[in-house]
Amino acid sequence: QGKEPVKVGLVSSKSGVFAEQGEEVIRAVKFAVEEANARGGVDGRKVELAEGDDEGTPDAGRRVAEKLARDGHNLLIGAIPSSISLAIAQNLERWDAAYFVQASKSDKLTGDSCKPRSIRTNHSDAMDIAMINEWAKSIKGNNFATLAADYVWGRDSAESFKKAVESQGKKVPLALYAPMGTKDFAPYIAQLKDAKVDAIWVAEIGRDQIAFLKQAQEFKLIPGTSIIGHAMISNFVINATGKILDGVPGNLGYSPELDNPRNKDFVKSFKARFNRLPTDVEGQAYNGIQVMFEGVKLSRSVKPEEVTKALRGQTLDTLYGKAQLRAADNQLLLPNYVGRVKMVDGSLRQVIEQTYPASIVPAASPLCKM
Amino acid sequence: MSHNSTARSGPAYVLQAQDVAIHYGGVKALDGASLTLEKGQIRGLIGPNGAGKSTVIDAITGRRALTRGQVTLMGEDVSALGAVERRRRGLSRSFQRTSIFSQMGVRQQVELASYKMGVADSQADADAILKELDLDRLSHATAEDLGYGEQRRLDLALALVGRPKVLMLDEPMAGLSVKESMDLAQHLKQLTSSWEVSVLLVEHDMDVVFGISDVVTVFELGRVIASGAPAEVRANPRVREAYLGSAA
Amino acid sequence: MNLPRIGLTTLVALAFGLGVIQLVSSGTLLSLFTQAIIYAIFAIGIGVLLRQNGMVSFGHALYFGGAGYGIGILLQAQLMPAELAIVLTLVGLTALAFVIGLIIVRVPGIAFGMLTLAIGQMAFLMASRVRGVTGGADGMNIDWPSTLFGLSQSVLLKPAHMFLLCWSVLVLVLFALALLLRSRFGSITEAVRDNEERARFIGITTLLPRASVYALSALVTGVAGILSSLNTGFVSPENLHWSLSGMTLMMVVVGGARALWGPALGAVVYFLFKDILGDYATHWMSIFGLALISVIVFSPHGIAGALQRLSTLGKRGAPLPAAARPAQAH
Amino acid sequence: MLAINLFNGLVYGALLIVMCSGLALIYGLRRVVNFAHGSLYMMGAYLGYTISTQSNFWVALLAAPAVMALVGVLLDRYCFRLLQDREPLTVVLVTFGLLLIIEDLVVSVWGKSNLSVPAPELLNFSLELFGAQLPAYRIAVIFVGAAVALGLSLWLRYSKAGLFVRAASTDPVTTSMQGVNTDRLSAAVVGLGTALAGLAGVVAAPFLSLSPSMSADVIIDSFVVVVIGGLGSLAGAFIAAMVLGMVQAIGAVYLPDAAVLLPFVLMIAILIWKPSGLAGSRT
Amino acid sequence: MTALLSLQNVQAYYGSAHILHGLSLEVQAGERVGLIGRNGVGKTTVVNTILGLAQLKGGQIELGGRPLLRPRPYHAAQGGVVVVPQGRRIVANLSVEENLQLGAAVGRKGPWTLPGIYQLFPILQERAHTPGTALSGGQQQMLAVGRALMANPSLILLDEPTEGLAPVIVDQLAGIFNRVADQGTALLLIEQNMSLVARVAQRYLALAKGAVVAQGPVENSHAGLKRLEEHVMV
Ligand SMILES: Nc1ncnc2c1ncn2[C@@H]1O[C@H](COP(=O)(O)OP(=O)(O)OP(=O)(O)O)[C@@H](O)[C@H]1O
Ligand SMILES: Nc1ncnc2c1ncn2[C@@H]1O[C@H](COP(=O)(O)OP(=O)(O)OP(=O)(O)O)[C@@H](O)[C@H]1O
Ligand SMILES: CC(C)C[C@H](N)C(=O)O
Ligand SMILES: [Mg+2]
Ligand SMILES: [Mg+2]
Repeated sequence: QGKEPVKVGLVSSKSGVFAEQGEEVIRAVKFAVEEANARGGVDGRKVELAEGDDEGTPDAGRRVAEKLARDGHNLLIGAIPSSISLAIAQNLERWDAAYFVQASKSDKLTGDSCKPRSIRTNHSDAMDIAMINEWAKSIKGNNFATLAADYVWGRDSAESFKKAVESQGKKVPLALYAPMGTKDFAPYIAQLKDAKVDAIWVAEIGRDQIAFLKQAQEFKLIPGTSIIGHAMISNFVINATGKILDGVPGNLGYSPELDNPRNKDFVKSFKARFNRLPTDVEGQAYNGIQVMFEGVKLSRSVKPEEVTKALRGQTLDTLYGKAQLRAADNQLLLPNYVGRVKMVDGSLRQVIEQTYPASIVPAASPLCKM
Repeated sequence: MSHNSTARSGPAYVLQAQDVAIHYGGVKALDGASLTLEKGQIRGLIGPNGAGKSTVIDAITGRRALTRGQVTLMGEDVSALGAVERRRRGLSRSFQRTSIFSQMGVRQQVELASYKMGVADSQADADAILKELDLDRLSHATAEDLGYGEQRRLDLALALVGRPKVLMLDEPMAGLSVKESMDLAQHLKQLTSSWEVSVLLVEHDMDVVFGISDVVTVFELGRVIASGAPAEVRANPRVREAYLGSAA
Repeated sequence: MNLPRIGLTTLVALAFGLGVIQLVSSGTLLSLFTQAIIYAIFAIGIGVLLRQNGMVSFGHALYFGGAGYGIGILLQAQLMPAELAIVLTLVGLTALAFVIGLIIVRVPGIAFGMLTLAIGQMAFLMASRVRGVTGGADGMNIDWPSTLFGLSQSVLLKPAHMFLLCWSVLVLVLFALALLLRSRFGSITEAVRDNEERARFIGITTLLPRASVYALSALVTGVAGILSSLNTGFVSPENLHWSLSGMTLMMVVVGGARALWGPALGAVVYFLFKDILGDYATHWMSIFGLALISVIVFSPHGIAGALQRLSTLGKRGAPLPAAARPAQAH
Repeated sequence: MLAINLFNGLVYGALLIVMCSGLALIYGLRRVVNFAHGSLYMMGAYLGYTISTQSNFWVALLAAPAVMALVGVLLDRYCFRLLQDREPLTVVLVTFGLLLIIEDLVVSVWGKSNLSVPAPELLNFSLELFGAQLPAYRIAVIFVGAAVALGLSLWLRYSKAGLFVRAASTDPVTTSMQGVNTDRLSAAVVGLGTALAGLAGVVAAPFLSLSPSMSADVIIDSFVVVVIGGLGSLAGAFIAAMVLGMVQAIGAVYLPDAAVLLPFVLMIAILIWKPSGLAGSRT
Repeated sequence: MTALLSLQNVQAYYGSAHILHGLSLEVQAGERVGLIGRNGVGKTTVVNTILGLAQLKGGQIELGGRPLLRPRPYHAAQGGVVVVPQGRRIVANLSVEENLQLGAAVGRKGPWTLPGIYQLFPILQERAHTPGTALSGGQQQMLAVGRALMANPSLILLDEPTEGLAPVIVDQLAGIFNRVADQGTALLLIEQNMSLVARVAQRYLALAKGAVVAQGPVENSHAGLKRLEEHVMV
């Protein structure tokens, strides 16, 4: 013993738009920390956890992250939206901290705003879109609308989708952005109905997507018009919306079905503890903190700078199998999955329909200069 | 003394209000009244409650916009000027309900008024005025801590700052004891001779009004119903009826 | 207070700041202090408006966040050195406030509060919706240059230095305000606040002083906004939101606006108690709400008012100095 | 599409009517701009949630406002009445303190996560009207708004208590001199106003989800409504609520960026032109 | 017999301003009392103290023998003592008829009903549905008196009811006051118009500096009037 502990700062949403996902992230990270401590710690070090509520806003997220980091819990993880991740990543040097992105997808994080001390362990928009480019060939219809949350990720997602389908000669005549925290989607639904498109690309967030789906059903927008979800067919949404999502396709950030020993272990111990399968959000968060632990082991240090440095360029054993952390932009190169919500064993859940290997991941953005 | 513009024949009026009227919607608070003040003159203004006495002061000093009419100060039409500008030109007033700066020091506010009136040595001027009104011992007190009579005198002090040419006093004796009223009356009389200030005195205390006024005007329902030397007005049956009631 | 005493107090206060960074080494504590001090300056801005104009603003975050966005946009454009950008932001903000002030200070009482609320919310909504330069709801990072006023960023951003900087600004703001409000301008605005009608009848035009106080209060709040954007390197629509104005206003009320330093005290008390209680009480909001109501009910002039009352009691042994209550004249 | 948007405007307007009539009533009698009104709305919604999960929505629709009425009466008795001689601004600040307390209370009891109340089974269908599919529940909301507006207007115009309320809103002292127990009247009116906030909360629950931010979402709009309508004027509030509902629903479609600003622009213009609001008589 | 209204050694304040200094007065059933005094001596404050609008900090107020410890404005009317306030205070957004109905708020039974009031003041019936404040000053005063009568009070406090009214109207009101009193309602008439006091009151109380300094019977004669005027003109 006697080694400096690993001090993790968990910044996530206990309130605000992302509270449901935040709860899952917190559960998964706590689970991982307890598990690690039970196994004698990481690199022989005890893991200490401190948490703060980011309230779903960049301002509060930045504030609690700073407090945690200054208190010494400077290995940060947990924020959900890209906006908070961006606000945190910006200040890592100032606070002497490192940050592990495990849910935010915006390309900015590994593009023009990339930082040596910020590492992404989940899929980026670029990775999702590369997959969707492939997959879009199989989507029926020629006319699409997009509805996205009006912030960095929603904009990124909708614009990328538009580019992807337009390059195949299809059209996106209507692009709507709803402010985060929108409760009443009725005006947007009216426009979507009016546009008479074949399918709607929905890049909504947290609570908002639940509200949207319910109201879309009330106004009979769905099931008449089909929906393609970006980061939508998530367990918490499926649970909250009942049958509405049955049959809806979308990308999948993680699935307990992934077939590799590391994941099997995780699913097993998670099931033993919670008596259910881990959700996609939980899987991503667990994966994120494992990467952090890996960095501690590799660097034999808890200094943020050293931990992140040691990880760059390494090939790691992850829930998705062996994966490389690309040194150019600190992006973990993962395979990607398209799935669909289906009835399995009497309950609705996501089922992987197609897996795309990590080889389709596009090259690192030239905008990233570290 | 009026160096420019509308020089008029007849006596050199310091102040002339012609056919001034103020209507509030349908209420004719002031309904076409004319008044003049000569240099050093005290004009008493009496009338029943609501006759428009305070309103005529408001009209002349620019506190309320005129519905019609004209106000001339030392030969110059000031009807279009704001209250601040009129005050700077020497048209000053006190208020029926004591109006002072309750959170400020006594001397501080008098000195400020003096400065604003462009008095060269505002410090000395403030001290002089405070002494004059016997408030000098209270220079450093906060106005809200003063007694009622002292507050009334402070109100008067603020009106006297800058040696105005015309002073309009709205019931300055209200709430003062008989002796205090008499002292104040003497004081006013003295001011008119030493400063040659002209005074419009609105007052319910008949003894005071008839005691010190050079001329007296009577209002009723926003109009002048009588005007003239005190004795004359006092004898006017219409006045007795309006002011004292039908039994008079 | 007379001039030498104000000067002396200022010097002592500045030295106190130096003392603090010698004694306190915890970065956490220092950054907590720094945050408290930034909000103290913000609160002083609101306090000045209340003290000199008797007006309550529910929208002062406009100038707090506005300063952040102003400096952020100027730095992004890279048209001028950061030092000039700071000055320009503050001047621009003050001018804007003056113009707004000319329009809104005519409106009395609660309606004024509602107006400030509406104007502030408009700014909030615009900043959230217009993505172009401001980054919309995501907020914007502020690219401070590597050196500022000849100091390198790494030196400036050390918690101790940041604290010292903010503390000194706070002291200087108070000093400047104390001087300004002792001057003729102070008397005039006080008179207008006390009795606007009477003020006109001693020759004071009342609109300009009121608008000036509004602009002054915006300037002070803007200074806090600049410091905040230096401290955090980030500004987002939340910095413009009415709830921030509201919370800061509450700090003002708790501290007491009669004394210039009252609001600052309120802010410091707010942050310290929040931090002390933070780990033990999840009910900070209720606690603060209750504290607020108690202060309003039992000590209308806030903590500062209560302290002042105590100290006069202590010094003179009587609630009212004898000199101020002489027997009725004659 | 216009039909749906007009419809949405009506729905939001109706909700605002219920909300703002309470705000206006309280302002009328107590001269208090109640910052806590949004929190009371939120509390009503959460109470409605609990009651409807325990029994059903219809019980919640009656019981939650009833509980809120009691809260209002207590609020008047132990807060507004004690502070009635203080400056109006002071009382406004106190209501801000109340806001903090109530929100914390709600979060402590119900947590921060998003709750939703399903629309009652009876209204869980859509109607085809004017060529659009309109959810029946939302249609019912419009009826609730209309019923509140009509009910309050008739009550104020034709009942004895209504006469006293109108009199006391204009001149509480004179009204009281005539023997009207204005203390009790105020308590009743604040109770009624609070109950209306609670009713708005319950009604909103099935179509706007419950979250701790729901109070902030609605209070500013409510202020805009009562200010535009003239503080304390019910008729003004009814009209302004409908105008705002329409502006928001239609603006969100045709002028998505400027629309959110329109109500504020309107409010600012009106306040500068007439500080007491459109129908306000007092300054 | 207990007095309808009795004030004993009352000390009253507005904030810290001490206005009534040990004032005592009593009004018995059916009495007509004049309360006179110069501007600002505290006549209205007597009314305000009974209504709880000025702070009662010493002494005692009784309504029909029942002590009024913490007076609120509605206590007096509920106890049968109704005020016709200085400045009339017609409620602006109510019609004439509604103003009258407001007067009946306490619901005391008695001779006065809406038709009765309309009979007394026909002009009010003519204008029943116009806003109360659209009436002329004299008509408003009639409305204020009518409103007070609607409560069927045992005592009416009239605070300068003829302030600002033309003499003809004053004469008319004097007649009405006498008729009302003849029907058994006691009056406390606060006035500066001594001729009215002389015509209506049976006895007077003169106020100065917040206390009763003189009292006596009223004679409706020239000499009696002179005596009354002395109390206010000095
Ligand atoms: N702001 C106003 N709005 C409507 N009417 C008003 C206003 N101010 C005054 N009045 C009315 O104008 C008339 C004249 O009032 P004014 O104050 O000038 O009378 P006054 O002669 O000074 O009486 P007093 O002796 O009571 O002071 C009164 O009928 C009054 O009610
Ligand atoms: N709300 C108040 N606050 C402080 N002082 C007041 C208040 N109202 C009246 N006063 C003061 O109390 C004293 C008595 O006033 P009150 O109104 O009782 O006189 P009054 O005899 O009715 O006079 P009037 O004949 O003018 O009606 C006056 O000096 C007055 O200035
Ligand atoms: C959970 C997600 C909807 C969050 C989103 N991936 C983001 O980057 O902001
Ligand atoms: Mg007057
Ligand atoms: Mg009176």
